[in-house]
Amino acid sequence: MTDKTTDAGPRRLWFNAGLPALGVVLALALWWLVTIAFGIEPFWLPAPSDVVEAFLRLPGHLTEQAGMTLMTTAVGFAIGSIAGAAVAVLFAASSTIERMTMPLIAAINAVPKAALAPLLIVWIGLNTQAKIVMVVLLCFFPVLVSTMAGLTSVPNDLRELSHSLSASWWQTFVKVRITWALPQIFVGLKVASSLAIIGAVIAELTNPDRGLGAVIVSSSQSADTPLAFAALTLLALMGAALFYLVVAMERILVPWTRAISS
Amino acid sequence: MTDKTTDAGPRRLWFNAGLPALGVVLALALWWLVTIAFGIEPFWLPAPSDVVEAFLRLPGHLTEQAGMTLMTTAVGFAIGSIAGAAVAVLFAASSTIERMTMPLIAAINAVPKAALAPLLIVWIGLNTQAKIVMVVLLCFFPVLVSTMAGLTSVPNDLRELSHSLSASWWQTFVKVRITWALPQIFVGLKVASSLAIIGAVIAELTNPDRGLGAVIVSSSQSADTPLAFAALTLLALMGAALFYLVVAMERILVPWTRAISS
Amino acid sequence: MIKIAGLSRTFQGKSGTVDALHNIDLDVGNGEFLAVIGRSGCGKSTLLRIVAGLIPPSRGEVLVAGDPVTRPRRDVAMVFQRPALLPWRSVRENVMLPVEIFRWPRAKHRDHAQRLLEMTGLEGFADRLPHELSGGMQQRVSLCRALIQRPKVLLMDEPFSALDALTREELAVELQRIHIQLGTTVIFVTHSIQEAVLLADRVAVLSARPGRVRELVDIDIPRPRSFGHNAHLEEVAAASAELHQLLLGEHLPETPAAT
Amino acid sequence: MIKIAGLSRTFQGKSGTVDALHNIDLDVGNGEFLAVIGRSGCGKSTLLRIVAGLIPPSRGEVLVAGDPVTRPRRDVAMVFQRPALLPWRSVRENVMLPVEIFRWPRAKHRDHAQRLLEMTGLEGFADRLPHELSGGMQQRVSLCRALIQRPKVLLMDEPFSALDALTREELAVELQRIHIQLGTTVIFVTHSIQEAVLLADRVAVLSARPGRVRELVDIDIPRPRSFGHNAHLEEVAAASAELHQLLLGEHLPETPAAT
Amino acid sequence: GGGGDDDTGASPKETDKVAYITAFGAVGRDSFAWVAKEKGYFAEAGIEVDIKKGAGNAPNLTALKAGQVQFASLDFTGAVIQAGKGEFTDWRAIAAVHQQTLISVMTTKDTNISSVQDLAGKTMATGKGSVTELLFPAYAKLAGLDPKSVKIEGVQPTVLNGLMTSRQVDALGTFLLSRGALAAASKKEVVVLPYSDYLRDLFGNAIITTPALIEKDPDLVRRFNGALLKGLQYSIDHPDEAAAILNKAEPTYAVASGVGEITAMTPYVKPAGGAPIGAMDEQRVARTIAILQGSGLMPAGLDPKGVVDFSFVPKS
Ligand SMILES: Nc1ncnc2c1ncn2[C@@H]1O[C@H](COP(=O)(O)OP(=O)(O)OP(=O)(O)O)[C@@H](O)[C@H]1O
Ligand SMILES: Nc1ncnc2c1ncn2[C@@H]1O[C@H](COP(=O)(O)OP(=O)(O)OP(=O)(O)O)[C@@H](O)[C@H]1O
Ligand SMILES: [Mg+2]
Ligand SMILES: [Mg+2]
Repeated sequence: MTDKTTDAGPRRLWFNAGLPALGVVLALALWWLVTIAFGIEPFWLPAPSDVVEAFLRLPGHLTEQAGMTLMTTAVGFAIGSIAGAAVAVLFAASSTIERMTMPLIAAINAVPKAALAPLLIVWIGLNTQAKIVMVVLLCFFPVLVSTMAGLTSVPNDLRELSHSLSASWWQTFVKVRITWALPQIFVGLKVASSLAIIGAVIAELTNPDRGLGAVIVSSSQSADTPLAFAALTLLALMGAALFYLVVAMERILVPWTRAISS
Repeated sequence: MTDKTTDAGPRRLWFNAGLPALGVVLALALWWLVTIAFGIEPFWLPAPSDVVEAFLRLPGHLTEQAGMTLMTTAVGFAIGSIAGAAVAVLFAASSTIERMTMPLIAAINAVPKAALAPLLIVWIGLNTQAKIVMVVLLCFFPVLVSTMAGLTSVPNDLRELSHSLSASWWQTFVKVRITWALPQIFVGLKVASSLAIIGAVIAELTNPDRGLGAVIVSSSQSADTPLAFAALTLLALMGAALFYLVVAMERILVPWTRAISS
Repeated sequence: MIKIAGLSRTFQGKSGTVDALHNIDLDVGNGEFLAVIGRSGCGKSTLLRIVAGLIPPSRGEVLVAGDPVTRPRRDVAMVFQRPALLPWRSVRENVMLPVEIFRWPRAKHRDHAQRLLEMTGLEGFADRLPHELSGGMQQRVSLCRALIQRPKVLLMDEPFSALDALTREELAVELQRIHIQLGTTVIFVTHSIQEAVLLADRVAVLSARPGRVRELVDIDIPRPRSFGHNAHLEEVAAASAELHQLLLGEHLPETPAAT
Repeated sequence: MIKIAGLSRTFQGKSGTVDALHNIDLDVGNGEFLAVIGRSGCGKSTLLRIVAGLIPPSRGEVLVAGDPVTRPRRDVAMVFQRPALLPWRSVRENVMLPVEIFRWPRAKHRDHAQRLLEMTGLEGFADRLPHELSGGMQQRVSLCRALIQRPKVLLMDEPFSALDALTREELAVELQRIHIQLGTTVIFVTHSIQEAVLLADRVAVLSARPGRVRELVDIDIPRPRSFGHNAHLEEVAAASAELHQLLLGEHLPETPAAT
Repeated sequence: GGGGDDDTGASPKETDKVAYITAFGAVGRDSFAWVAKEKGYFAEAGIEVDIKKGAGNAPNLTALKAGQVQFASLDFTGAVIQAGKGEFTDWRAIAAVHQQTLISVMTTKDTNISSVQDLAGKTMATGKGSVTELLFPAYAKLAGLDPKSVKIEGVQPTVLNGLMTSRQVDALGTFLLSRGALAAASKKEVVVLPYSDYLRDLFGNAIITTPALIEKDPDLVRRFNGALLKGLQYSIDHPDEAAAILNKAEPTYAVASGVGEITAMTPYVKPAGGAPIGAMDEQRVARTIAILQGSGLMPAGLDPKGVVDFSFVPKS
């Protein structure tokens, strides 16, 4: 349970790096096989080799565009997550505010962001800010919902403890509730990490001046599916990287959860 | 803490219905004020009255389209959530499978669904199935991540208990882990409820043959912003309704969490 | 120091209400050590929770140092029946929690924390997380956390229940010392009649459902007392027998306790 | 029935390792009642966990009914130090959990569950959720949950620690009855020397860190025993004194225990 | 799929089922398909048509290629570029909807832009990678303007009107038929500078199908083309009725907008010199290709017959 004596180095490496690599290799093989076995045209589904080739046609350009998308994503993710967590804190502080605004937020959140993208451009302009706002809009809600859930899941034991110490609301919050909520907040962050990338690309599809979204637009205009897939693959890599960055942060910040639960 | 003697009927009603209503009214008032105070034209931001008027132009048609969007949303949400939970169960059963496929899923999930929409149409066709698949794709991940988090958060006490009873993996799962995970699963479902609607509309924007997405497309073609806002408002209502449906389900299914935590 | 007047408390549940406490009147003098005994489920923890200001009474009121209790006070410390440790804080940091919350200077209290850990035999475990401790060790940590507050009033809910006889005796001695030195008023819930006789000036015997004060027994044995020295063997035996009888007496309905 | 040979267990933590148990040899006969006492943190719970097959030993092995223990067995039931109740199940449903898991017919065991709840004084709380119970009541629920299994081997980790003297005595009597009637083999961890003397055929006294078997003490007092009847007062007093002395003896380093 | 399954094509009693995709959504310029259906022209020709709403050239060509539709309407010029670059070659035009391209520069009166030359130093927004953007250099050169003097912002077409109205740009490159929408949005008088003023040889929308279907069932293609063009003729003759029919299919699209679009496009539908509706001639298509090649938009070597099957095009 709490003590894993068998977790030797090589076994662990295999588990944490070998298996994921194997999974990726298998998926690539399957993809390749499908394209060959069914003789699928690159236009419908390019083979991995076509995608690699497309990437190698413009490695510098693609990397640069990926970097731009990543910037937008990262900035928006940070702002959106902090905002989501902050509003959750506000709601935790005042259930009156929560009751008044949560239905509105749930409603607004259901408005398709893709439909809002043109409005954002009109309101904010043809610039990076509009793109970041899009990312923020997408990241906000999952972090809000998960933080709220986490903050209200503190066991009564611990609540009574901090209450009995006459801890102020803020002290209870900082010393008990936030830490207790962390595992759940990370659920929201994991979901938001993927949505952040999606938000960045939606914004780039609407105003395709830069980023991998722009690459997708121009490649779809020229029916260059392999290039579009190269961009999508870069986005996927980015998504996995961001996700596992969040997972790594979780391991560092909340090691104790794995000790008290399984 | 666990015993709320002050939770009288009228107070509760005010809390659960009055405050949200107040919030909505305030938001509408603000919206109206802004449009009037700054003299904003309906093309940019129609006043609530314009939106109501637009709705009343075609109440039957809009309701019907909303119904279609809701159908797609509901079916996709159900399938996506069940699939997400099922995969989480699979991952809980085999950490080997999890290690092999989770990075792939995280990667694929970061691929913008809007960019996939055209491909879905190619692969599946110009039909409702393609739309449902889009919803499923969006709902899947939050439910997966939150269910995984929930299933691995069972306290060691309870794990040891079921272990000591030689409960089979499945019994432990059904009698302990799933129930324990429910509060966290609901976090995923809440996030997915909004994403489901977004997914349905993205699909309808790509193949605007029906639904509120199609209304948005056609109203943008004739620069009929009030009509677009009427559709967006219906979507927002739908989102809030779906969200609170999930909240209500949570209250019914997991009343005990509020008793042991706060 | 503590005045409990007409205190009742009921709990509303889905399957009916429970009368946990009924019409409790109790005065605890300044510096007095009151033990509370009673059958499991008779409302001892509920009583402490109300005195601590954690839950409101259904009827009646509680005064601490003359002020009605509406919420927890910083000069009242509580040892809970369950350890309630923060799982992410080391033993030392758990003990230091009240210091942080009271915004006392950390440096000044670090030594105190260390002494308390030594006193409870936990000095080797200061840097471990709670889940690495045994049940009794966790209970001792929560004891240290209450003692570091040097409270005027100490409310203790079966603080030694998970400890072996020896540790229990050692800590009982320490607790007496603290009680005498600092003049702390203590309400001490226990299931051990021996412990009650050893430590208390008075013992409140509660009857069960609804919890009422069945009897208040004065323990007139000179301090310091200990299990080891058999100076007052007879008085101890007599008091123990009386308490035992009182607890047993519950079987006979409505019979006033007679020693 | 239970054979423990050369058993050691260490825990690896961030701040060093703990030798919880060191080279334990112990045989528990069929139908024997073995009490285990020892200071808090000496490894009693760890020993039970290893015998129950919940955690593997670092060295040595445990045989139950001749088979090496590698995982939990259905004929071995465990009462944990903490109640470990499912918060969403009513008291009755918590007690019925093993019946469900063993796929026994529910109807046949419902009465048994009801009898156990009556025996432990919980009949009025069958439909309540665990959080509505007091600490001692929760402990009794977890006791019922173990007893409903009618196990061949019963491992009990301080099962009466949160109970008042009276309830404790009543349940001790019931436990003896069950032990004699069903021939259950029992390992019973306790901090109460009195309880050990009352219940056990033999008492294992563990020394602390690393936990070793300091001494095995036979209690040769005829059954049924009880606190009330003072038939064998002298033997009881002698055994208690011996155990007390053994526990105390730890203070003198490396001194072999002598009675 | 499902279209033209009938191998023999002999039995006239059997109705053929086909799917057709409009150029873009359900708007006035595409109303004729619904008119043809509503008026029973398709039924007369023994065809049951499923009308789908298109989303531009690439999606429509994709749908055609995937066999999800058998016929499509789209911007001919853009499609030729895509064929010339070898991106989509499996299609043939069988009739022209608009004899002249509808793409144009559009702005509002208050910008004081009244001719192409006024665009120098200004910013113009167009659909990213759209024909409007691709042809702008050729158009500007013919109009005597240095294309580099105009800053082009490529965006998603849906944001164009918003950008113009909020004056984040000075002009738009768009279809002239969206004039009404821009006027409604900006509440200003709209100035239109059609590309066709200088690029006279470019067609607007065309109706296309696949070479495979032409091969397999030329009769079906002919019947479909005839019925659809009949609908087109009826639409421009009766714009009010056509807009009303469209409104029935798409209630959110106002009748007035439909009438406006149909009337606006009428002059572009009727061929010069009395040729029948839908006509395309090989010389003009060749000149189109030449212009596109000359602007470096595609490599040389595309034959007009590779994009138009003239055997189906209505001739005078
Ligand atoms: N999961 C764990 N990780 C690290 N150390 C542990 C763990 N469990 C127990 N220990 C250590 O092993 C030793 C024995 O613990 P155990 O719980 O068996 O004691 P115990 O005899 O049951 O004590 P108590 O009477 O207080 O319950 C203790 O020093 C404890 O710190
Ligand atoms: N939160 C609650 N909700 C409902 N009933 C409760 C709650 N807390 C306590 N009770 C009931 O109140 C009564 C007294 O409980 P309390 O915890 O005060 O008992 P106790 O004397 O501390 O018992 P123990 O010695 O077992 O700890 C019990 O019958 C219990 O069921
Ligand atoms: Mg209690
Ligand atoms: Mg223990």
